Amino acid sequence: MNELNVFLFNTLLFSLFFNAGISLYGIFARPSLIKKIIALTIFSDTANVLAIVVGYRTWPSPEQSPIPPVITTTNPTTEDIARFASQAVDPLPQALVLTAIVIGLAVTLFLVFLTLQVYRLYGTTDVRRVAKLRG
Amino acid sequence: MEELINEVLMFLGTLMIVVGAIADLIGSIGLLRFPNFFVRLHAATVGTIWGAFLPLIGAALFAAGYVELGMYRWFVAGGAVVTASLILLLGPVGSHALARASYRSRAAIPYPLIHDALQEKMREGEKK
Amino acid sequence: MIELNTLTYLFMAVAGVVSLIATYLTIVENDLVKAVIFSALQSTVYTIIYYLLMAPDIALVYIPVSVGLYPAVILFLIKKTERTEGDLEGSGGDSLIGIYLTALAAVLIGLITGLNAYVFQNQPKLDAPVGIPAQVSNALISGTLFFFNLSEYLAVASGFTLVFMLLSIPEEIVRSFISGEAHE
Amino acid sequence: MNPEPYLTVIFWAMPIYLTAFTLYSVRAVKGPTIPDSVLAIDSMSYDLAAFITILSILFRSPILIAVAIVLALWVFALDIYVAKYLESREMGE
Repeated sequence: MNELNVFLFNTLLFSLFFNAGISLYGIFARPSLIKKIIALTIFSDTANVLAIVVGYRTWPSPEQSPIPPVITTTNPTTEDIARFASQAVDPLPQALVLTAIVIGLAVTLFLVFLTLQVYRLYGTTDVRRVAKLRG
Repeated sequence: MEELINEVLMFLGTLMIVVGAIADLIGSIGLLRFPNFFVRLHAATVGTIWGAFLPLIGAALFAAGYVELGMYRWFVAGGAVVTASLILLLGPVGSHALARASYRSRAAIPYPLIHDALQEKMREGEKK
Repeated sequence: MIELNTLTYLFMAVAGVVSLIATYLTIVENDLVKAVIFSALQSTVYTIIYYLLMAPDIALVYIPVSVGLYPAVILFLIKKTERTEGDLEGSGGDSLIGIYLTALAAVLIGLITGLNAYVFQNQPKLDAPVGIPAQVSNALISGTLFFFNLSEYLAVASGFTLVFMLLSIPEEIVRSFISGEAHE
Repeated sequence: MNPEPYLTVIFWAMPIYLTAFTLYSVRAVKGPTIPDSVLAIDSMSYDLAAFITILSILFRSPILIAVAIVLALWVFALDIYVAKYLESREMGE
């Protein structure tokens, strides 16, 4: 039963790496600027998911799933914290990815308005034609 | 008496969740097999209301009866009821707006068509 | 007997495969609005992966950003600029994918089966059994080199056909086209 | 009054949801026209919201409920954006 779990988790990792590869191809090879922005968002999302996957842990027991890194009791006793430490997922990558997503949104918005400006000046968002017009 | 109520709640919740799962499957099969977009809207409503609203109410009942951590089962039940009421409000509005937009912009064509009553109404509207 | 953890890993695997298909279609699609819809689908699947990896706060932030705002902003951009994407010039690009895939094939197989493998691994090594054999029933194929040659052949063939097509255009048509472009 | 039999019944209802989601995503990927894929994503996400709530009961961690509410709301917004884009392209342009 365990190697089935390993195989399924590997499929998730495999598809994440392949996503990153495909979106990199999309950023470089596709001519339209808008397609490049979409590929860039997918690439940054995949990187964030990979960061979260690093923080995941094995299940304490086949029935008891790992719990999210949030202590729900107000003043936790040491026993609470011990149980929490034995079950919870690693909170550190989650904190980092939180800011990464928001900053990714800001960068994408900036890119969108840059592309709009390119369209206004050159009348096209196709990178090859933009390169021809010496502007 | 307390035990009985929890037992009944859990039974009802499980029943609703299972019925919701089957309705969800039926909705998705319907979405695949129907000929064009406008007929698929029927399958989508089956999938959304029977497949999402009902299991959420079932989950609320089940959580109310399931004495997992005394205080938190009401938190779960409340969350499920809120989501259920939201889906009840948002589902139809969303698909209605989508259907209206795709008809007027002809993004989806009602292909196997016998008689289009809406076309006449729109033409009369334009004549006025 | 299936346990809760195998079920969760199964959900993760299916979500990964669906996101893979959605990403591939997003990149390959020419009509940008469909690409945006596929990226919305891909973001929903990523929300589920975040949820299954026990990161509710990330999912809470990720949904409005990726399912809410990205499609809205990019649809706004598409409305203001062009809707379809120019098609690729040379068809040589596909064979480049061939080279890319054969280079990484060993690693990807290794990732799935859990054996260790190297990038650009030509033939099976002692500690890395994943690899293409040197010969197939005494016909020499020398490992992955066979596939590299194949893709290289395709790339060069498409490049040369393009060049010969350009050369075969009669002179006056080209001259009028160039002078035509000068006035543009 | 042990919750065991009900939990196992719900546990075996989960794969049905999984097949439903794959069929939805098949329609979303295959959908010939844009409204088809948007409709498939729309109804898939509402069912995902229900699925998340049930899964958080199975996982016995109640903090995960909030994701379902936000998902249901924002997918509705996606629906409205696409409808607005389709409509205004025809009328406004």
